[in-house]
Amino acid sequence: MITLLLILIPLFSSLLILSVPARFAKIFAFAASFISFAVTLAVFISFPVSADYQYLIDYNWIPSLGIHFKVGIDGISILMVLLTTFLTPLIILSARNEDNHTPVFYALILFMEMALTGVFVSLDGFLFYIFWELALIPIYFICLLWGGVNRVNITIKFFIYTLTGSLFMLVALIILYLHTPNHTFDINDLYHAGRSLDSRMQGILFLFFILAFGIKMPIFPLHTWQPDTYTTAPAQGSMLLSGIMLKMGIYGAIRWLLPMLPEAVHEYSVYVMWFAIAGVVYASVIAITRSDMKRLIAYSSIAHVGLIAAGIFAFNIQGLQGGIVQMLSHGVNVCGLFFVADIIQNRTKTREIPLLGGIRSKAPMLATAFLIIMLGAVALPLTDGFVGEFLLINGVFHFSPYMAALGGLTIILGAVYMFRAYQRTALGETSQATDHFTDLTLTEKAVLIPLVIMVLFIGIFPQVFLNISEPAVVKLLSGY
Amino acid sequence: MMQKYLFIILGVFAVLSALMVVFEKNPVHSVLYLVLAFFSVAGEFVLLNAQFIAIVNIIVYAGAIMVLFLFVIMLLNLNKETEPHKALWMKFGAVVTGGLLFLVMVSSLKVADSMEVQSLHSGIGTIQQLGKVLFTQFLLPFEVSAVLFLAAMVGAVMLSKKDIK
Amino acid sequence: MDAIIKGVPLNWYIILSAVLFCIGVMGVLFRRNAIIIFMCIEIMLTAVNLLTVAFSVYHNDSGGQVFVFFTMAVAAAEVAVGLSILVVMYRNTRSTDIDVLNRLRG
Amino acid sequence: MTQFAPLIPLCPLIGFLILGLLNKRLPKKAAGILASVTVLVSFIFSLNIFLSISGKSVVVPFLDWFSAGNLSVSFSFMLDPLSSLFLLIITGVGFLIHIYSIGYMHDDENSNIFFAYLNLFIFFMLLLVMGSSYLLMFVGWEGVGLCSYLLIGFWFKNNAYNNAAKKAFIVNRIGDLGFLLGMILIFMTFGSTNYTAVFSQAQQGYYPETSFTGNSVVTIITLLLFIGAIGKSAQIPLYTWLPDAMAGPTPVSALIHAATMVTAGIYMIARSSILYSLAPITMFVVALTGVVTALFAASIALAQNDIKKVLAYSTVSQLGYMFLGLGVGAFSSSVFHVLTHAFFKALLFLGAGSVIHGLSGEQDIRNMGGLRKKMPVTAITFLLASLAIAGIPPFAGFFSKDEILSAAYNYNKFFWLLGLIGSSMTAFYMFRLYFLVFHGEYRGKPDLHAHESPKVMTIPLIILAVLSTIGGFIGIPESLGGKSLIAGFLNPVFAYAQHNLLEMPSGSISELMLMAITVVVVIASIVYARNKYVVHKDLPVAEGLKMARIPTIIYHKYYVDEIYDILITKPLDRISEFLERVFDLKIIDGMVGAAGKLIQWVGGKLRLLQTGNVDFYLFAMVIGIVLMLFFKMR
Amino acid sequence: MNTLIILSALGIITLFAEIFRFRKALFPLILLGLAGAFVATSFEYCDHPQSIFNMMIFDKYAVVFSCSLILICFLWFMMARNYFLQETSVTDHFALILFALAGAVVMVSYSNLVMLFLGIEILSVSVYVLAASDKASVLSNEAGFKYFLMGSFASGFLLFGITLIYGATGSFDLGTIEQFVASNPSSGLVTVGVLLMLTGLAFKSSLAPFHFWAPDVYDGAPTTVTAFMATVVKTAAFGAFFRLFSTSFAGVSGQWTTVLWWFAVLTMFAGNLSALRQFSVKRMLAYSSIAHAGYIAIAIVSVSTNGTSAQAILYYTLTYSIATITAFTVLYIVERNTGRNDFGAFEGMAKNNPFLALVTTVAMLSLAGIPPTAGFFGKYYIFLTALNSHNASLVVIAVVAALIGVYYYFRVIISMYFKPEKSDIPASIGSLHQIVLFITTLLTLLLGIFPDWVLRWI
Repeated sequence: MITLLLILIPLFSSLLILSVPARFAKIFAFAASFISFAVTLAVFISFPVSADYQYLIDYNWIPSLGIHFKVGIDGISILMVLLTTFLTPLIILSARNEDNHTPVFYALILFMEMALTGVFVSLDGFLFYIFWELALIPIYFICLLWGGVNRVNITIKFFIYTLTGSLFMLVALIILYLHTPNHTFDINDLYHAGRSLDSRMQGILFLFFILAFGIKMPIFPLHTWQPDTYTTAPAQGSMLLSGIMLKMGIYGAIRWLLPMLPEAVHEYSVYVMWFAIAGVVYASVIAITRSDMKRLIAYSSIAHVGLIAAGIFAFNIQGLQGGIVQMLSHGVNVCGLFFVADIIQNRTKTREIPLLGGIRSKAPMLATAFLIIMLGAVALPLTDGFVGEFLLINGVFHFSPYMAALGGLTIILGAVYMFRAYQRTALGETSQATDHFTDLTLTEKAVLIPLVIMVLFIGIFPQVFLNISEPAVVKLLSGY
Repeated sequence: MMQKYLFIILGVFAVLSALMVVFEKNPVHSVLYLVLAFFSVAGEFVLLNAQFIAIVNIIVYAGAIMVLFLFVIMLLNLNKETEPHKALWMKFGAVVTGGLLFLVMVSSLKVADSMEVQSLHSGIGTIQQLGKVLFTQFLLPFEVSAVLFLAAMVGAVMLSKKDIK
Repeated sequence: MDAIIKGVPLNWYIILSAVLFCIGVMGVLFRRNAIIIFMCIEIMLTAVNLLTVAFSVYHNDSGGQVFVFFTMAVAAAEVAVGLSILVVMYRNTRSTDIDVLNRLRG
Repeated sequence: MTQFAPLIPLCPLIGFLILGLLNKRLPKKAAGILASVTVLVSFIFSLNIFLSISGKSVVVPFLDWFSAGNLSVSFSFMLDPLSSLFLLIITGVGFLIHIYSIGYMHDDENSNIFFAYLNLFIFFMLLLVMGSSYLLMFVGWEGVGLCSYLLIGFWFKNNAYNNAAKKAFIVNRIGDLGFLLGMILIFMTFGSTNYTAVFSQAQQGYYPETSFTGNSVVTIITLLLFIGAIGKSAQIPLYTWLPDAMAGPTPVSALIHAATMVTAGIYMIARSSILYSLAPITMFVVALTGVVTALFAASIALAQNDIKKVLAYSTVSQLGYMFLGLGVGAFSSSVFHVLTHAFFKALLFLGAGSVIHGLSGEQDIRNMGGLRKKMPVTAITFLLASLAIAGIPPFAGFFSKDEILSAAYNYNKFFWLLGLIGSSMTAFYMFRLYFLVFHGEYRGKPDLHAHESPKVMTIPLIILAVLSTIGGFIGIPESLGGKSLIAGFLNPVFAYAQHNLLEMPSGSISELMLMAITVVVVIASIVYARNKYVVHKDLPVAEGLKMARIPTIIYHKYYVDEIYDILITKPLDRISEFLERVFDLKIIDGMVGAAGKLIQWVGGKLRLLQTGNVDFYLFAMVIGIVLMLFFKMR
Repeated sequence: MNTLIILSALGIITLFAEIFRFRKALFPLILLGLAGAFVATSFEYCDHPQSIFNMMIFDKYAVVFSCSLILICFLWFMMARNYFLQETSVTDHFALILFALAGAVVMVSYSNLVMLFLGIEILSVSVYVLAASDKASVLSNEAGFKYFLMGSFASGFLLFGITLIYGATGSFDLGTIEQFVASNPSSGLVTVGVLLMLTGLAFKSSLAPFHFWAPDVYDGAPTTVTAFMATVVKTAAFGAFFRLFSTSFAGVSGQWTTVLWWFAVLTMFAGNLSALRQFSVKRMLAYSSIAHAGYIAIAIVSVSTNGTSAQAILYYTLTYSIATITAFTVLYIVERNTGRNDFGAFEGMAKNNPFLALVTTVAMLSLAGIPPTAGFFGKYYIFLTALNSHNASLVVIAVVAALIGVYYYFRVIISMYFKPEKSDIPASIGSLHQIVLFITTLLTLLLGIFPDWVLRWI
């Protein structure tokens, strides 16, 4: 029942919020998302160390087609749901009153939360697809209605780009469905169907799936929607997109691709990994000279996700566990970074790094938070990025040492662009733009402090999360 | 054998007058050639021992419909001078296309030579037989065609009447 | 059956009506005057009727001939409607030339 | 006693947290004292452990960190002679430098943060040496890198300093990647990163999980780890960050960039002595890198005019000696040199800091001179330290460096010769420095009244001076009738490695010979320096004036920074721009865009097909039918 | 059968309304009558349908399609009432619509080619007139004329096809034809007959290359009539199409599936690509309706090997029609208030009338096939059907086409949320429109979430 609750709370609150007076909308949305978080946290704390799906709900949704409303939580899902529900209240909180956010804005965010949660708990292929697509609509509108310059073209590009992938995934899912003996979309049946296919067919389906997941993540060279979209989207949109939504792609690959098409994975994942690793270097190098803060973060995100992708496609326990924990930390980090960028933009009306500087002397708290989050992003040990990155490189190393070495370049290049950005924004003398910079407001603190705490918490106590996901990952690997 | 000669003669007439409908520049002449074509086809009907259809063909087509056409032509005062002409290549194209259609159609219709039409001694074309079939087997379509006529009537009236503003 | 009273081969009917039908089609493509085009369509319908009757006799089935009634009825209804549309159009454009009708395009 | 081991790193961490969170709410004095006390407490614990360890090796578990599959990492601490010695250095020298900093930083507005950073650094450094696995070492390794970054860029308003800080971090990271990969390979080979597990398996020649065969994997591992060491310990080709790191406050230079952090590379190789001893190729690479760096850096130091830069290159050079020692298999000698170097180099930096403090920030030795009278304590301690580093018996540096050189002699005589040249250069640049600063006439701004530093600064100087003078006695070699206490103390750690390496032919006669040669050469250098700078009052050429070619090259540090800039930094920027502007936006996104445009274009053309002419529509229809029938015609 | 009687009677009563002057009561009466027809039809839903004179058969398929048609027509009436109130000959219009509906019902329930032909003609003749019904407008004339000219031309081919089938089988009865065809699959007469009938029906359902009439006619006809054509006519055409090809001609599917395959591909691309660069929303919707015909054709292509095509077509046409009604209602409102129907006319809608913008958004999402709207499930089901009969390449092509489609549907959405200086979109709309928009939007969403509500009936 609780699984359903996790979907329904945001859904109903997203509808209810439209009837709430505009000035209470934000508070209402925050409260609703916070309740979701509290519920998730309760689930998380009481979560048994087990490889099985918990809180399973199986409702015969479309009987004639074997489509079930089947949701359940395992060790991997709960972490993703936790990430979603943890970040959503913060994202809501981060919205600024002066940016003219109507209740619709918050409704869209909550709706998005619902869809994302749904993606992470679905155990039915069709349901998964529905939620997958549902997540696209609110973010499209968030970007379209509250985005920056040239948003029309960029958002449509984003939409069609991602839809391209997902439609091919739909085709793949249908093909799998047709291969199930009694025509169902149940995940286990799909697993069996996928495994029973010959390797050529598996290869085709692999391609279809990888299109969807690769675009969503995004993996080089399917990434070109992403920098534009992140840059144009409003801060909350960027946070949603990068913090949670791109995890859909990785999660999808873990849950719906890797165990399903073992032969194809065995045969083709090496190509995916090479692309991903190439993306790591490629995006990192590009990030070095980006002057727009959000664009820089966007490219950094491609780099990080590339490593995650490579790690999970290595398909061993270190890679997967690393991928999972890195998803959490990347979510936290990138949200933090985007929020910092938003704060800076809000104060200075610019995101151009060369125009900034000296923020640390005006806003030490912001600078400190920025620093800590950035350290998380560059994977300093004891911050969240390290454990994941270490495990990921470890996983990739198992697969190919050269790939690991190349992917490991991220720790160098990451430091190059992040420290460069930090130096030019936070350090040095103040510029014209930052002359009247003020430190964090109460709300901003309320957003940044939890993020900073999470950066350190995940870094120091990653086992809290790894323990939960381990049985599920082992089960995936054993290919039950 | 007689039947075959008659068939050929009537057929040639029909084809020629149909061609004249197409190629005649004066609309009124076209109508008249069309009537001729209908008569030829009616002859073919008779040859098939379908006298009733033959009569109806003449009455309905040649009589009613053609007259309607004539009326409209008169009403709109169309004649040879007002007749628009297509470019020569389009005309050529039309002929070629029509010919091609004929070729592919006929070559696709692989009918065995032995199939022949036995028209003598069959009473299926009589009024009695047709009436029986029409009002039993085909009663429903007969009724339904009333809706068709009603719709056509209403439509024609609605279009033709002047709006009262 | 007696060899002397052998009838016309079915193929002949098929070919004749195909010829007539194609002449109708050609006419539709050939002419620009809407009325003539209507007439050509009538030729097509007649060709069909001829064939139907031939088949009806061949199969010794009255249904075909009844079908011809309906075809004629429909043709009549269509002509009525078609001509009234033509008249309405003529009121506006003063022409029955189909090539005048190209305001709607793209 | 060992159960209190976790407290050793935790004390400074607590100090950091308190300082960091309270920040300006804490009075400055209190901050400095608090920071120092936490380190003092750690020092006391460390001393305790040092005294009680006596060759044992104890692993103290503390906290599980993370695990994935068969990889499991916990925060547990390893106490053995090697780590306890390092603990002592870190906490001891660290404590002194904390105390010194109270005086040095007393008028800086952000001094509380400074102490917080220092405490954090001590924490990470302790973690580095105490960690019982490579992964923990890596945590400390990266952590000290961060602190180094923070402290170098402590005066964050100055972008030159920030650049130096960034450079330090990034260059370090290059090495860290090597370390990381080496560590992963260790894990893959031995199924663990815990020292005990790794070393015991390595000793038995047991490589359960490797795809490489036997020794070559160890060679790769050790080479990768060595890359890490190169980065952290500023060896060729990654040494360039260290001179720049002098941008930080001087206590930082003393603590991090002389006494402790930069020796982490030495520690790592010493710790991995078992692995290294199994990889002779790596050993040679280490030795070669060490000796070349020693010579190279020393030569640069000859012509530097910034007091801290000279010391920085000197540090690089000395680290080179340590690597030489490691490479030739004299692990304990290297560790010994770490110890003595910590004393005298810290002292030198603190002395330099005292000078800078006394001259209100002046760092150029051309603007100094004659400070002996104004700053007597500083001058004397500085002289002692210079003697120590130059290797004049019986000062600390003499014993340690000599051990290394004699080991090098046994390993490869050419290396020894290079080392000898290096030490003569060392003696020369140190005394050049000493004479130019403390002797002769004052050449600085006339209105500046140099003064001796306060007690809180001079007392650490004195303590360190004492240590620099007598510190060498714990390692008097057998050839001089000593017992080499330190070698004995460390023996349990290095026994296997020493045993594994070829037995070195060591005759005490030749060793004494070598010592004599060294001392003579060094003294000659000092005399030459005195002759040049005191007697002839020769001064370094002022900025902008023409120099001879070779000095120019040396003065510009062989243009290595510029070469790196041209070869790496600039191309990287250009590639970055190219990739975004051309590859990303034009090619990849261009293709996506072109697909979109193509579709739009086709759409635009296709709609023209809808001509509006019924003619055309009818034709299309009939042709469609014809084609359809044609293709069906069989 | 009752359906047919009720509808025809309703049409005749409507005509009387003019004479007996109860025009005011007419509209409620029609709605009531349609509701009655709906109920009457649904009562005929049973497992063992009775054949009516061997001419029509109200099996499940027929009943469900009829209900669907009546429902759409009901919604259409609610949408179109205001338009025809301004007209003088409101009763004629309504009567014609009802007759057309009767024809449509015949088209989905025939069991004899005669009835198919009559049904098509009843529907067509009414719609020819309706398309031309705005007599003062040249565009409307042109639309009506083009439609008529090409429609009767196509009827000629259809008839020729029927005759050839008759010639081969000796019967117009679907069952007899089915049997004959199954035993003589290689008859030349049958092949040509099937292909010519395919042509005729492809014309009615606007499949390329017989689709050229559609954009012009949809564009020129009065908006409400266009709505009718895009919904009822299209549904009926596909209902008829499928009924014939899934039963009688299933035995020779090899003869026509390839052809229809190409038609489907051409249609999807012709529709979607041409829609990209339109200025008028109405014309865009016309092309979009062509594109949708392409998707539905996929289900017919896949007919031979599985039983889900009927469901797919029913679901697709119904949901497509509902979304189209929404779109046309909004378009009609926009047209009436701004006098324009280009994309620019939609600008500012989100600001002036969020409700209108919302329902349009839902409709466009549905047309584009984005979950959770019904349009998505329709596409899904089509894909499923096609993949089930191993038409994977067709599905991939359809996916590409659908992606192109997203672009122009989203243009509408973007226009609405674009804020111009000034906009003529009214803040409030008539209550009838509000109701119809509410119903269609709700249906679009609900059917998207619970497609079984529709699917389980066939």
